Amino acid sequence: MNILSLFVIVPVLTVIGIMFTRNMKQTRVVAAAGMGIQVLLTGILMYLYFGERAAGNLAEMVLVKDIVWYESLNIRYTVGVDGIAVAMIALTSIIIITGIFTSWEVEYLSREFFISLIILSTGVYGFFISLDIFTMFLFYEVAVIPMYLLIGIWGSGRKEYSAMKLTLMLMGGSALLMVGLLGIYYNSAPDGGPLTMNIMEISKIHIPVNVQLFLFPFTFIGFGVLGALFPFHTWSPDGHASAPTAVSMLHAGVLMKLGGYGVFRIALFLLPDAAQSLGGIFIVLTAISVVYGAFGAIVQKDLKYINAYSSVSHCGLVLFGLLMMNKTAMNGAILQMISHGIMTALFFALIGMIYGRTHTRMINEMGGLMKVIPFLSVAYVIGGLASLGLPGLSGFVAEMTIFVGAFEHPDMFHRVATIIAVSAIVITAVYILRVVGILLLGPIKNKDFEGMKDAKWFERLSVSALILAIAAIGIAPFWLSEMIGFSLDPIVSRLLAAL
Amino acid sequence: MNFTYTVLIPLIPLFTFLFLGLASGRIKPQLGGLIGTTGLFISWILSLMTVFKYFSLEKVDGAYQQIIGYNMVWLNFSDKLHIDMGVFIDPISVMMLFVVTTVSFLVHVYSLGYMKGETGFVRFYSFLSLFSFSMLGLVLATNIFQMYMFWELVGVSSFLLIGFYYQKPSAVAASKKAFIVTRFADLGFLIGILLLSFNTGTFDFLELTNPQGAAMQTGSGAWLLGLSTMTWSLIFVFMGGAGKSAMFPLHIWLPDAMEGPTPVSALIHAATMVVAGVYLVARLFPVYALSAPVGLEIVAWVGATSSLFAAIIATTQFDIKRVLAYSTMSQIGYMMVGLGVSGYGGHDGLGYMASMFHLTTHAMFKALLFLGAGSIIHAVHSNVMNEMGGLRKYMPITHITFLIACLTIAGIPGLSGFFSKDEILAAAYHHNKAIFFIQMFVAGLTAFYMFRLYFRVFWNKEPHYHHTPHESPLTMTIPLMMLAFASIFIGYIPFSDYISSDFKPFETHIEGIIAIPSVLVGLIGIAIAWVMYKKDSDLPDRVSHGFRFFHRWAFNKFYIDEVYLFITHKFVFNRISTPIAWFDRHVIDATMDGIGWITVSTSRLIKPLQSGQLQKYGFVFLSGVIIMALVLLYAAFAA
Amino acid sequence: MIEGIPLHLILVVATVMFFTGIYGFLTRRNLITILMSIELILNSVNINFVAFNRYLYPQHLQGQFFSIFIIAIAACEAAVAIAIIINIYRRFTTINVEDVSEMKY
Amino acid sequence: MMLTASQFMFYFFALAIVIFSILTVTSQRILRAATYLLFVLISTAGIYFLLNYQFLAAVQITLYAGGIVVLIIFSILLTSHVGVKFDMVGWKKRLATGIAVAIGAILVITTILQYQFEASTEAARAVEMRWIGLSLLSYEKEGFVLPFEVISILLLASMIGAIIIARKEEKNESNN
Repeated sequence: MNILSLFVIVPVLTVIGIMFTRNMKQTRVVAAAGMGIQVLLTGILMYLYFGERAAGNLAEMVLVKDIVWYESLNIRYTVGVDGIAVAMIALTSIIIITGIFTSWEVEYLSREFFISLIILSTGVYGFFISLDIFTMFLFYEVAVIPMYLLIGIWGSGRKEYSAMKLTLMLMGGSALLMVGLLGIYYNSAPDGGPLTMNIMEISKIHIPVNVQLFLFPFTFIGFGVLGALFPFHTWSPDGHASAPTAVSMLHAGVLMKLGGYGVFRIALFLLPDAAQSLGGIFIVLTAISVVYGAFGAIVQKDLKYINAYSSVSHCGLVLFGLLMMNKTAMNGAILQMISHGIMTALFFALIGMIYGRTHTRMINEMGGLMKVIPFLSVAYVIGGLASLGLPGLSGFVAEMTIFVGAFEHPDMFHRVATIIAVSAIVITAVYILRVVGILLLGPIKNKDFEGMKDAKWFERLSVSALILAIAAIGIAPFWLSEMIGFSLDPIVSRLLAAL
Repeated sequence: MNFTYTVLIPLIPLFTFLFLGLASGRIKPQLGGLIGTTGLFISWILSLMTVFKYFSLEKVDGAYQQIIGYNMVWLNFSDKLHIDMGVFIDPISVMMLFVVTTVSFLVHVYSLGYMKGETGFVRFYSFLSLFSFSMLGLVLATNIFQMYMFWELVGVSSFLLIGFYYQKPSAVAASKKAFIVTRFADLGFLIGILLLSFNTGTFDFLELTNPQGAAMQTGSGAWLLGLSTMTWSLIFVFMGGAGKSAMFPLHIWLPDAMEGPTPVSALIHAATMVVAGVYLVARLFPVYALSAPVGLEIVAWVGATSSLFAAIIATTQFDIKRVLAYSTMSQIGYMMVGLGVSGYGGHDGLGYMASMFHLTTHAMFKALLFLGAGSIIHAVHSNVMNEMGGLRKYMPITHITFLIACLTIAGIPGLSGFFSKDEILAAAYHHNKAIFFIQMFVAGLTAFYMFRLYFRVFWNKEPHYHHTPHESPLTMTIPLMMLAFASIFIGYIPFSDYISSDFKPFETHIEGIIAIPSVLVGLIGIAIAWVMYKKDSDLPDRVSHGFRFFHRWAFNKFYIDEVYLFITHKFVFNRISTPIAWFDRHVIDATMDGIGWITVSTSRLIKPLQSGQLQKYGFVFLSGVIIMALVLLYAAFAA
Repeated sequence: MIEGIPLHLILVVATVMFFTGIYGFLTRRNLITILMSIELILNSVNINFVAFNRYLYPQHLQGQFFSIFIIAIAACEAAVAIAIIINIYRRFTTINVEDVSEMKY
Repeated sequence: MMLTASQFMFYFFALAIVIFSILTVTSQRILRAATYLLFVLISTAGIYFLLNYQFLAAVQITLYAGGIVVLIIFSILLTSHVGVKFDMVGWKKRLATGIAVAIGAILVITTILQYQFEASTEAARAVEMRWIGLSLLSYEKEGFVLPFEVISILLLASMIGAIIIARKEEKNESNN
């Protein structure tokens, strides 16, 4: 059995297992066990991956497995990973397990909750391992749909509205994407011969430039909606504000990364000529995203809104880095995906935990939490510092790689765009410190808060795991950056050839 | 010679930080303090070792060598650009090692007494360790990016320490202000680094500063506003340095930073972190001197302006820590002037040497002043001058050491401040007369405001104390005495034998034409202070009334804070952020909602057609059938 | 075969009955009267079957059998329909079709 | 012109069918409507008699007139107040439906009248009860065992269905 398929099979088995459980306690144990196996598998996968590379396997994708499942359209279940996919899978594993621990005490329909959550993760895993655009798209939809139920049923506030908005906007993105993907498929054999959906095969042929120019906006915007590209980002604040904690974590942490990953794996890899000629327009949009999201976050009052806008800014930076289309900046963009994923998951986990204690998310109604819940507050400060790019934490590594890479461009346009994006680091500091100052520091505002309990064991576990991941990337980025960099070579050479 | 062990100098504080940070709340406070202090003590010993070892090395061609003690690639950007982590040893880094570890160690010891019984004692020590780690990492950086990283880390440890009393809103506001202002400056620094690395293709100090190196030749063509890329990048880099060193107009955070515990002010906001900007310029000095003289000119003028500006404000303040903060700013202005008026190589590099010399002496006497102030505050429980007076009787050791520090800063011959300040003035005299006169005037002002402080606190009228002030414990007075000792004697080190812009020793001598007037100016300042403040009188009020317009401006710090407040609140918050948030909700989001609304209303419009009433369907069905039949019949007949 | 009566006439009668049933089906609001209209429709069909059988294929019996089956089915339908009607009445205390719209939309 | 007896009977039944059909769908009193329906069904049975299908006529009377109409009347009594006039739908709708139905009827009738049916000349087969019974159970040509069985299952199913549907929910006390 190919280890990659296990990443999809184990969640499915877990879901089946959960169906047989009787109460919340059993359910969460089964869920945690299943996702624990995923973490273990991730470890094995990394070992296998590095083993392959150490053994001198220089293929772009390793651990490839290919099964035809719909012959007449040549749709295949093709899986395989490179360093980037391995990194994304690791990110997913970290976040899903911490997400499960964060929702340790979901009591309302807990079985259904965990089932939806795990189906979502199945989609995400499937997306990252797929090499066939149809299978990839299928898993993409599998990841997006449970979101509707998760927000609509277990959410808070205007949950129906938000769930509907989020799902519809993402579906709209999917519709564009479908056009792009089918366009790629029907142009996958310009010299006649059988059409193919296999990414690696399509990457070897050259789709006519005028076709690429037509398909690129569809593909880029299609994935860009999920990556919170300005002006298609408005699902993010409402969706995140209404979603339950674990869903916000998973959504901002992993699902938004599907957008970036898709842009990278499909839009840039398969349509390099169009990427080179249309990149400029989208660079403007992403640079706007970066600054705009940061400014938007400054005046928000709801913790989740602040974080959602900050996600817009950070994810904008991901797309920005990718569009710079050189190895350093793209490396930074992938690092930023991972870094932002963990960081934002940490934030949402903490916001959920704070909300569970104070029953409000309005920063003006809170204050001085550092005194009452020191563990959570310190974790929040660490998350904030990572978010504003403190060296030694993951955000710094990612941002600096993007900036240095982006600045390598000899032309003025890219460098001015970079300077605009760089200026966001100050704005980020402003909104992070504003929140920290109002929320955690100062005197305790509400007498009711004085009796609050600090984190429980499962909360400590998930928060510590996330902080550890942030610090590990921040302190020793070398191996991760090398792993990603190696896998970037084929796409970068393709993009350069298109120049 | 092997310098690998120097890695330990920053790493030991890192470990104590991690240990204390994780163990905070689980170990006894005193034990935590001792662990932190011990860690720093080891670093201090190692630093002293390094100083002796390094300066006793064989010189090559009469110049000190630059040694990479340790190096590893930390993050690869591209083939050329990579961040390294390492230890760079050359005269100024060794000098800074000595300064940082000495002051830090003494502050650690001092805090054992000063912070005793405070909640968060262990947290305090872990933050101090974090700061020491970051500062040492900054000092030892082998490349500009490593420096930037540690630069940010000192920024954050400064943030944490200013906001140490996190339940006090003013402390929180001050810490935020410090972080954001320096962050804004760091933006300039980062852009400078990006420009610099883009031109030269390297971050490495060795390559950047090599006078014969390739890096020096790049980016010399005019680019923007007639200045070369190199000049621009160095101006941006200096912006970072100016922010961290509280140079005008990025100085506003420093006085507020005095909200932090006093030992922190001594360590971070007087002796070490704030001189990082000076150190940064000194580090890149060959580049400034050889490829961007305009940048150096800017450094000189910014330094001169800041020192004058701060000295004027210092004469009007009543909070003793704020007076010291403005004095710090003014003295750093001196150092910047020293660098700015310096040339490269030989005796031309006098300013460079003087600036480093002043950095060292200033670290000692300013730390002494702050720790002395801390001792006073510890005894009186107040920061404000009006609630003090006549303290010389109660606190003899503090009094004597404080007096020594005041005499040193006033530039009285024989004490260390005299030598270093004199050499800066000499360098300025030979380079730029206007700056020389400004600095001369500032010297007088310095003597005046320091002795104003001294007389107000230790002489003058005794206010009513709630409980009699008493001398501080030994843990606090021993560091005071040690620093007083250093303040007196450190000036006798022949600095030019060790530190120079081109690593080659040169001769210096005191020039009477500069030394005599400067001493006179200092004495005049002291005399005025003696007349006005030795005894309680209404003279100061009358004087300030005489200059009331000017006094009011100076007292309100020339309203710079208000300008900043206007920019941040009125402009960033109300004119940018709020409209953007509004725009997002009411334009972009509304568009998206509008699309949904159109869909829904279209659906509403056609919904009645599917009423669910079978009879309606039946009627439509029947009509349809009949119409179709008629049409078919008509067609049949027509055919 | 009725002496002196052509097939057309029987068919016309059945047609009138059929369309009357349809009219009732479309205009009545009461479920039971709708059911009665349906019975009319079925009945007219029966007449047609029988008439065709008698006039056109008197040697066969299919028409008659179809009528029998239709009557049986009509009986089933009436039974089930009335059960439903009674149930609806219990729940909504009305059997007016326009008032029973809970499951709509 | 003299009418033969059977002609007279036919016209009588035909007129009754038309009149009572229309009354059935227009009467505002539900019980009367049911009664008119009964007359329609009995008249239909009369036509079957005239056509010499006695068995069918008997079935028509027993099942339709006797069974279904009684069922309908029962349900009317269960669900409506006797004698209550219920309101009709709006006149516009009635008019529209009437016009549509009239056009349809005219269309169909003209079509029928224009078509020349070829009346069979073969001798009519005698319809004996025994013969009907045998045909129903026969599986040979002109045998109807399959529909017969299907109908029987349908009857069973609808019987069960009717019971299940009409039964009160278990919680309520049963009065059946």
